[in-house]
Parts: sequence; structure tokens; C-alpha cells
Amino acid sequence: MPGSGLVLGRARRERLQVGESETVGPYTLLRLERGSLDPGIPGQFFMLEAPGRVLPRPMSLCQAPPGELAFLIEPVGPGTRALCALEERDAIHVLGPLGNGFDLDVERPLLVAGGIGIAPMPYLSDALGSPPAILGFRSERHAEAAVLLTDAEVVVEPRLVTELLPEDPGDVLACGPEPMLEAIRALVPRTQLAWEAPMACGYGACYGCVVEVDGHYERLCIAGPVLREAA
Amino acid sequence: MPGSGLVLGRARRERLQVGESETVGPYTLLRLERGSLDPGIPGQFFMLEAPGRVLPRPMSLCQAPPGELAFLIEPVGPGTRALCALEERDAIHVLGPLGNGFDLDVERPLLVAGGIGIAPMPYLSDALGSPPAILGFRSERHAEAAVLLTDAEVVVEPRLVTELLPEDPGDVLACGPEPMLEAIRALVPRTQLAWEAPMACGYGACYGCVVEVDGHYERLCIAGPVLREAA
Amino acid sequence: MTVPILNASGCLDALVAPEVARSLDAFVTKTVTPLPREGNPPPRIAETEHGMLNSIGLQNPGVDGFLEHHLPKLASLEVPIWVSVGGFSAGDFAQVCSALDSCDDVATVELNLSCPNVEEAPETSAELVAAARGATSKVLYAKLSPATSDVAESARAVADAGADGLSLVNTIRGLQLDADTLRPQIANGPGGYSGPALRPIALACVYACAAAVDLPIVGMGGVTCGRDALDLVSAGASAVALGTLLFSDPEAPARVRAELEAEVRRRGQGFAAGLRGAAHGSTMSRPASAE
Amino acid sequence: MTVPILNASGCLDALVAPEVARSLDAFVTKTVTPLPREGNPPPRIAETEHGMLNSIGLQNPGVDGFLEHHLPKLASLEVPIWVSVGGFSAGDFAQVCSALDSCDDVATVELNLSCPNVEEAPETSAELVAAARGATSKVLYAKLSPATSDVAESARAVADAGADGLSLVNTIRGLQLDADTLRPQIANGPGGYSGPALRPIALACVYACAAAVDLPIVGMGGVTCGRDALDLVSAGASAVALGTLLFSDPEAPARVRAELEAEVRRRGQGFAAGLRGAAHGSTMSRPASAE
Ligand SMILES: Cc1cc2nc3c(=O)[nH]c(=O)nc-3n(C[C@H](O)[C@H](O)[C@H](O)COP(=O)(O)OP(=O)(O)OC[C@H]3O[C@@H](n4cnc5c(N)ncnc54)[C@H](O)[C@@H]3O)c2cc1C
Ligand SMILES: Cc1cc2nc3c(=O)[nH]c(=O)nc-3n(C[C@H](O)[C@H](O)[C@H](O)COP(=O)(O)OP(=O)(O)OC[C@H]3O[C@@H](n4cnc5c(N)ncnc54)[C@H](O)[C@@H]3O)c2cc1C
Ligand SMILES: Cc1cc2nc3c(=O)[nH]c(=O)nc-3n(C[C@H](O)[C@H](O)[C@H](O)COP(=O)(O)O)c2cc1C
Ligand SMILES: Cc1cc2nc3c(=O)[nH]c(=O)nc-3n(C[C@H](O)[C@H](O)[C@H](O)COP(=O)(O)O)c2cc1C
Ligand code: FES
Ligand code: FES
Repeated sequence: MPGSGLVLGRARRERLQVGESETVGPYTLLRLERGSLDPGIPGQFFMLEAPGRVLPRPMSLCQAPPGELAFLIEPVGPGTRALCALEERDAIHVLGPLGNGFDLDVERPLLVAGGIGIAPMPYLSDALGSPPAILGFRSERHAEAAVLLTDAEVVVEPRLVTELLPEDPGDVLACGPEPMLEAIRALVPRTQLAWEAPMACGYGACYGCVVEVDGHYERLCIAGPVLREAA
Repeated sequence: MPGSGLVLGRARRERLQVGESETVGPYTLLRLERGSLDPGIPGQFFMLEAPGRVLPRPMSLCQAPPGELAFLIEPVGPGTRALCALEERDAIHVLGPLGNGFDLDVERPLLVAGGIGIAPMPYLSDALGSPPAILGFRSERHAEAAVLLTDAEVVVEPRLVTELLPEDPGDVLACGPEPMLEAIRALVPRTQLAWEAPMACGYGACYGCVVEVDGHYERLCIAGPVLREAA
Repeated sequence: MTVPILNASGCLDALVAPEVARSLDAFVTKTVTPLPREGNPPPRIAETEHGMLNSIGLQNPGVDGFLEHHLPKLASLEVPIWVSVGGFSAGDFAQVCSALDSCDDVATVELNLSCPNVEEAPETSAELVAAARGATSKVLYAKLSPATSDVAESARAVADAGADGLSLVNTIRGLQLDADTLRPQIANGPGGYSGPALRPIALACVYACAAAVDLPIVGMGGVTCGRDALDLVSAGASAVALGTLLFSDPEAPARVRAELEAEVRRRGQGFAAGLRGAAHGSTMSRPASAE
Repeated sequence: MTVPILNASGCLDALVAPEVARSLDAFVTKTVTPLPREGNPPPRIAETEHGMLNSIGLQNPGVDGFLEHHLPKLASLEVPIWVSVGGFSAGDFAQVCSALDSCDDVATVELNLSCPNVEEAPETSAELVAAARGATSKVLYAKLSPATSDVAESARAVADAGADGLSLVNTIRGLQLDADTLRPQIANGPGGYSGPALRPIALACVYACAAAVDLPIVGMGGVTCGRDALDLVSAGASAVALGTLLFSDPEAPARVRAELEAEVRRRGQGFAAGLRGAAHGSTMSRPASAE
């Protein structure tokens, strides 16, 4: 059945209606009715149809209120702009949940996010009982998105999240720009880092999203997006 | 200046706002504010931007109320459907008037139109003081468009407009499907027939719209669309 | 008539998406080369306004890895398997083909003669087909590039060299620059252009080849719906493959099949019989079905 | 730097739209052949989803008619005139070039080596260029097709044969079927595909040729705005031509020029100097300006 079949294990594809969108600083919180989709594990992502574009766009689940899936989207190009322009009662195809999320079996979680890397954190924080969090943004306006997490410490550039890392940070669960993730990886022994790569399919079909893992190119959409490291 | 320059002699190109559209049977009467465009001579046409399409679409001017240009459009494909879907306050680029219209210096004009060939007739009828007219349509629903002309004789298929032609029809000014125009040409000595051809540019640039005239391919957009014949 | 719906090579991994593979009439593997390949550095893909670019660079486990680790699992899907074969010389093609020759699980071999993202073999397409033909008795499809001044000529050449069918078309080279840096968005620079923008080009190639040779044709390039599939069949394809479309819609095989059937039904019984090659009127020789 | 904006051959008639021609930095004629040609039967054009097809078939008055009736009027526009030259053999190219050689009003000769809608000459592009080179001392641009597996190779060949510049690219063959009849929408079947869908293909050709030869390049193919022009220049073009865009917007030359200038300004002074070839980083040899 077009638009309602079961594919790719737990992932399903369905046409979902858009509910009320909100702006959160420069971002848009896009609310979709959940349909029969499973919200998945924090850190997993969905492929969202971007109206008028050839390829869908990967988006981490931000919040999972009953009956809804909510995505926090930064308009950086044609696809994200099309998603941010969606209006109530529009409908888009959504496929997911996809990829590997965060392993929630951690003793002392510390959430760290930079910029739009905050997207998966609200859902992750809920799942972990609101652990401490450090958020970094490039402007006060971007930092408005901190309202999505309770009790987070917030830094704004030129200050960096790494400056706030405690001496013994425990298990760092992080999402953000590559330089931030690299810096954390260099400083923290046990991490779960959510990486990004351009993705065409999100389900292992195109080999477009590879990242180097142990000297080999692995598809981030199925090997990640969350990669664990334990030094 | 983009969108407001003078080009191609009397033709101008401007971005015009859409006013209220009406449906007339299966057709849409698209009203545009006139801007600084000249309505031109009946039988001339304009190139209308068809949103989302690569090429504009040629449309005969149907009515020229003060401050407006009105086009009667039959939705037959992607371009005309996009034009019929325009909403009030949308805006499209329009270039015109283009081509050669009807020669109004005729003694006993008789207007003949088939289907969407009625489009140029209201403006032409106004210019000629409401001469007699014969209209043919392929269904009663299409025939609703006859309200656009006062006092026209109307036939619906299987009857054909040629059945109503008087013995001495005078000067026939006609627009309609090719078979109708061919039939009129065979029956009537003095005609002005408005032909159609797929057009990419409408101003002689592409050589796409040629028709055979006296054994040569002539560009209909600049040699026509109205071609005179006197036997 | 039924029109088999396949995936385009490199556009589906049956092992991570077995349900999608099972919705196809045959599964085509990503191109297999003699040795394992890591492929090209990322970023490897970029969306364009009306299509996409890729420069994957034939990442694959090599023929030994494929035979040992992949083929047995693919076989268990119970979908006919087409193996796409690539290489950098006639010897490469012959080597992979002879390794596949004895595998009962391989239904068809598709020769990727036209990847725009790796060095070309020095031999002509016909020479590569001849080398493959000498190495296997499997059904051999030759996959051609649209980037040639006379694709019908290429079709005749590979037909003469022993191809049993054609796959039309591969991607064509394209480039996109980053808005800020004005450097290529893909690490390697240009990539293979696929998707809707390619559709009229693909259709012209199928049309030209169907008139030139009497072989079954898998048509592909920018298919998004049943009407696009219908066009390819009318132009002379006997089967249709979905590529870029699968990235946005893994359920496309069932949908396109249903839409195509509806298109044919709407046109009536008599139409279905003469569907293949309908665009040619009476000028085309009508080859037998693909399967 | 200023980037000259031209029309693409066959996409503007300066005599019926002189204001448009005057808004260009040079006007390129429709292709002129030795003898007059009526061109192909209509319908000759079809819009596709992301571009258009044409099969005009080089309708033109022949070189004698052109010289007698058109050139004098074109000259009065006071815009540099490029004459596009076509033919069906090396002799044809030589004949038209030698007829143009003594015309002071002709600034440049562009050799149309790549029309997809007429029979090809039996000679290679390089042989056609050599024939033209022997017949005229005018500046000679060779216009190449994107339908080749290695356009850089073609570029090197025509450069060696005496071309002074390249025009990249011509259309590529495409097909579209009528929704009802499933027959080709264009009378002759396939047509040349142009417009936005062609843009990444054109960009890749310019990029490859700019790296291969040290010649000025007129870039074209799907340009719709200043950003598209900027991309072509970054890839290595020294001038930009507008084709299909002129059909929907005869005011495009001024607009694209203004948008391009704005794009360059936004990127700052230092950028403008290194603009041509910026996409290549430091790997490209930077040829002199086109004019
Ligand atoms: C697993 C995953 C989860 C994501 N979750 C979110 C989210 O919750 N919210 C959100 O706003 N964004 C998220 N992103 C990023 C988002 O998918 C991209 O911003 C989007 O695809 C860009 O599309 P575009 O058409 O708007 O811009 P494009 O024009 O495609 O890109 C704009 C710029 O971003 C770069 N870019 C594009 N895609 C990526 C990418 N995936 N990684 C890094 N750089 C890229 C381009 O090179 C370009 O410079 C996620 C990405 C991944 C891989
Ligand atoms: C001078 C002129 C004036 C016109 N005036 C009007 C008008 O006032 N109102 C109106 O509704 N239409 C008018 N037309 C026709 C209108 O331009 C076409 O219907 C329109 O371009 C079709 O575009 P589309 O994308 O909707 O359909 P397409 O998909 O382009 O075409 C649908 C069908 O119509 C055929 N077709 C397309 N264009 C033409 C054409 N120009 N002539 C003949 N067949 C064609 C196609 O082959 C196809 O079968 C005029 C045409 C010309 C040349
Ligand atoms: C990401 C990607 C990877 C591809 N890999 C291969 C490949 O390994 N071998 C091959 O023959 N074709 C490959 N192709 C080409 C496709 O099989 C197909 O010929 C092309 O994409 C046109 O079809 P489409 O427009 O439907 O995508 C690939 C295409 C894409 C988009
Ligand atoms: C209707 C039409 C007619 C053309 N005629 C010619 C021609 O006579 N000679 C030529 O060299 N190119 C011709 N071309 C090709 C264009 O010059 C140009 O190379 C091509 O259209 C790509 O540019 P575009 O995408 O901007 O249109 C023609 C193109 C079109 C659309
Ligand atoms: S996005 Fe296609 S394989 Fe990962
Ligand atoms: S429509 Fe372009 S020349 Fe007539």
C-alpha cells in the first residue's frame, strides 16, 4: 500500500499531517501527527519529505508528545527551508525511526549539544530523567532554544561547551558540529557522539553517507548516527 | 530593470497581480491588473508565466476592462492548470501584446469560434460593435462560455459551426481547432483565421512555432497568429 | 503484459532492506569488482534542483567477498538476483564473470560499462562484452551510458559482441558547487547525475536502442511514477528499474507497479498487447519479452 | 572582472528583438549553413518537467542569404556579432567560414559541431575545426556536445586543431511522449534537451574543459540567474550565454548581469580577481579573458 507499508524492520513510512509549528529562536519546531510510526530511541532519526525537493532530509526526533512527533529544524538550505515553511494540515511522507540511537544504559550521563545539535536532546533528556546538560550556541538568539531543556548550562560563542566540561564528565552523550564532537572525543574517555553526513536514503541503500570508522568507510545511517567510543 | 522594461516594440514585460478569477463553464477567466501593458489589438496574445513551468504560455486577450487584462483559459495540461490555480494577489510575469491581431477594417464581420477559440471573441466583438457570432462547443457545459458574447448563435457537437454559416458570410473572423479553421477556409472566400502552435517564446526567438505558409515555414508568433486569406 | 520492476544497481542494499528487495521482480546488486573497493571519499552525494549527483566510486566487497558473504544471504530472499559487474579492463570483467558463472543463484549478469565516477577501461564496450561473453554463459545485460553521440551504435556493437539485453541508462556526469565556497559539493568534484532531470535523456536512449537492436531492455532514469514507466515501455523497454526514487520512497516498487497497471487498464485491453514500443508506431521490430 | 553575457545560438533573433540583442555583450546568430534550410516539420518543441526539447533542424537562409539580407541589418545594431556556422561535412564548414572571412562585421565564428537534430558530419570535431581554421582567420569558437564520455578529450582535440575558444554546451538528445497517444511530442521524435535540467551537466563540462585546455570558454546550459552564471565562471567560463531562459524572459541579460555583479560584490573585492576557475582551487591554469 503506498504510504502505509511496513518496511525496514521497525521503521514505517507514512504520510503525516502537520500540526501547529512553533518558532524557537531561529529554529522551527515542526509538529507532525504520529500516525502509526514508532518514536524510536533518542538519537534515532526520520527521513522527512521536503516538498519540492528530490530527496528527503534526515531529522532527529526532538520530542515525542502523545500522538505526535516533533522535529527541531534549522533552515540552512532549500530542504530545511521547505520543511520550516510547512503549514498546518499540510502532509509529508515520513520514514522512520532509522539508525542507531543512544545507548541509555549509562551510569552518569552528561548531555552536550552545540547549535542545532540540541535537536535530539529533549527526547533524550526525558528518557534519562533530566540529567545535567551543557549547551553551546553561536548567538543569544540561537540560545533561545535552551528552553527546550530544563536546567541546562548555556554558553554562547566565543565560549565553547568544552570549557564547561567537568574534570570527570562521566558518560558524555553529545550532538553538534564536527569540530565540537572531535574536541569532546579528544577530552572525554567514554562518549556517545551523534554525527552528521549528507544522506540520500537514510536506510543503507545509497552508500552516500559514509564516514571513516576504523579505517573503513561505513554507512553512517545504519552504523550510526550515534557512534560509541570507549578509550 | 527586471520586470518593467520596454521590449519588442509595443510589447512590455511586467509582473502583474492576479485579481478575482471566475469560472465560466469548464474555463477560468483569469483577471490580471493591467499595469502599464497595452491591451493591443483583438487577436493579439500575451505570454503568461505558468508558475512552476519552464516556459510561459500564449494566451489571447479575452476582455480589456479598465485597468485589467482578462484571459479565458482551458485547463488542458500542466501550464494551463497552473494558470487556472492562481489565486488573488498572486503575481505572474506577462509579456505582450504580441503577434498580429485581426484587421478590424472589414465590412460585414462574422465571428466564428470553436471551444476555447472563443477566448479572443469578447474583445474582438467589443471592437467591432457586437457583430453576429457563431459559437460551437463540444458539450452543454462548455457552451456556458457563450455568456461572454451577446446574441451569439450556439451549436453543440455533433452539430458544427459550419452548418450555421450563411450563404454569403461576408468577412469571417475565426478562432478554434484546426479542423474547424480548415473547414471554414474551404467554404469561405475572405477569412481571418487565428491559428495555434506550441510556442516557447512568442516573440520570434525560438523558431518553434512554425506553420507552413506558401510552402515555407513561417513563425506563427510573428507572422500570425491571425492569418488573412482572400481567395 | 506484465512489466518487471527492478531496482537500479547501486540504489538498494537488499540485505539491509529485504522487504524492499522482495517487492521487486528481480534484485540488482551494487556493482561488484574483482578486488574489494573502499570507494571515493565523502561527501559523495549532493542534491541538485531536479536530480542528484553521486560519486560512490563502486564501494564493494570484491567478487570473493561478495560470493562468500553476500550471495548466500541474497539467495535466501527468493528474488531473482542480477549481479552488476564492473572493472577497469577486459580482464577484470572476464574474471568476475567467470567467478559468477557457476553460481546457480545468479540469474543475470549486468555489465556496468559506464560508471562516470571511476577510470574507464581502455577497451571499448564491445570488447568488454566480448570478454565477459567468453567467461560466462549467464544471461548478459550491457549497461550503457547516455553520454555518447550515438547510443544506438553502442547498442549494435554490444549486441554483436554477445549481449543478451541492454540496461539503459547509467548516470551522466554532472557538477554542483557549494553556495559559499564555490568548490564542488562532492569531494571528487563531478558525480553521476540521476533522477527526474535525466528522464527525457533516458527515454531518448531507450527509443533509439529499441529501434536499433532486437534485445530486451531494462529502462531506467528518473522514473517517479507509473506514467514514467509507461513511457519507457512505450519507447521500447521490456522492464523498468527504479534508482533515485528508492531513496525517497522505499515503497515505490509496489506503487509504480500499481500505477503502471492502472495506466494500461485505463487505455483498454487492445492497448496492452501493443504496449511495448508503442511510441514507435509500426516502425519498430518487437523483440520478445525480457524474462 | 566583467563577465560578458551572450545569447545562446538559436535562442534569439536580433532582427525581431533588437532591444534584447542590444542588451547583450555580443549577439550570436542562429546556425548558418551553406544552403538555405527549411528546418524540421512542426511540432518542433515540447516542454518537459525541468527543461524543454527542440528539433528546429537549423532553419536558416543559407550563407548567401545571411550575408545579403541579415548581416547588414545585424551590423546596424552595433553589438559585436558572432556567427554560428554549421554543416554536414568539413567542406561545408570551410565554405561558410571562407564566405565570412572578409566580413568586418563578423567578430567571431562559432562552429556548431554538435547539433543533435540533424545528421552529423562524417569527420571528427577536430577535422571540422581544422577545415574551418584553414578557411578563415576569424576568432574561432568550437561548440561541443555534452554527449561524450570525455569532453576534455574533445576540447584538447579542437584546441590542437586551431580553435581559439570553446562554447559549452549544446543540447543533449531527449524524448517526450504525448500523454494520450504515447507518440513523441515532436514530429521528428527526439529533440535537443535544454534548460534547468541541463545545468549540472553543462557545469561539469566547463569544469573538465577548463582544466584541460587554456582557452576562453563561453559557458551555457540552464542558466536562470546570477548564481548560475557565477557557477559557470567559477568552473572556468570566461563568458556566459543564455538560451532557454530568453524564451521566458527577454529581459534576462540585464537581470542576470546585475545578479552576477551582486553575487560577486557580496563576496568582496579579493574574490572578484580570482573568480574565474575558483571551483578548481589552485589546480587550474588561468587562461586570459575571453574577449
Ligand atoms: C542523522 C541526522 C540527523 C539530523 N537531525 C537534524 C535535526 O534534527 N534538525 C536539523 O535542523 N538538522 C538536522 N540534520 C541536518 C539536516 O539534515 C541538514 O541540515 C539538511 O539535510 C540540509 O538540507 P538543506 O536542503 O536545507 O540544505 P543543503 O543545501 O543540503 O545544505 C546546506 C549546507 O549544509 C551542508 N549539509 C547538508 N546536509 C548535511 C548533513 N547531513 N550534515 C552536514 N552538513 C550538511 C551542505 O553541505 C551545505 O553546506 C540532521 C542530519 C543527520 C544526518
Ligand atoms: C496565439 C495563441 C493563443 C492562445 N490563446 C489561448 C487562450 O486564450 N486560452 C487558452 O486556454 N488557450 C490558448 N492557447 C492555447 C494554450 O496556449 C495551450 O493550451 C497551452 O499552452 C497548453 O499548455 P499546457 O501546459 O496546459 O498543456 P500541454 O501539456 O503543453 O498541452 C496539452 C495538449 O495541448 C497540445 N498543445 C499545447 N500547446 C498547444 C498549442 N499552442 N496549440 C495546439 N496544441 C497545443 C499539446 O500537444 C497537448 O496535446 C493559445 C495558443 C496560442 C498559440
Ligand atoms: C547513489 C547511486 C549509486 C549508483 N551506483 C551504481 C552502480 O554501482 N552500478 C551501476 O551500474 N549504476 C549505479 N548507479 C546508476 C543507477 O543504477 C541508474 O543507472 C541511474 O541512477 C539512473 O536511474 P535513476 O535516475 O532512476 O536513479 C548508481 C546511482 C546512484 C544514484
Ligand atoms: C530552440 C533552440 C534552438 C537552438 N538552436 C541552436 C542552433 O541553431 N545552433 C546551436 O549551436 N545551438 C542551438 N541551440 C542550443 C543552444 O545554443 C544552447 O547550447 C542550449 O540550448 C543550452 O543552453 P540553455 O539550457 O540555456 O538553453 C538551440 C537551443 C534551443 C532551445
Ligand atoms: S544515507 Fe543512503 S546509505 Fe546512508
Ligand atoms: S514561439 Fe518562438 S519563434 Fe514563435
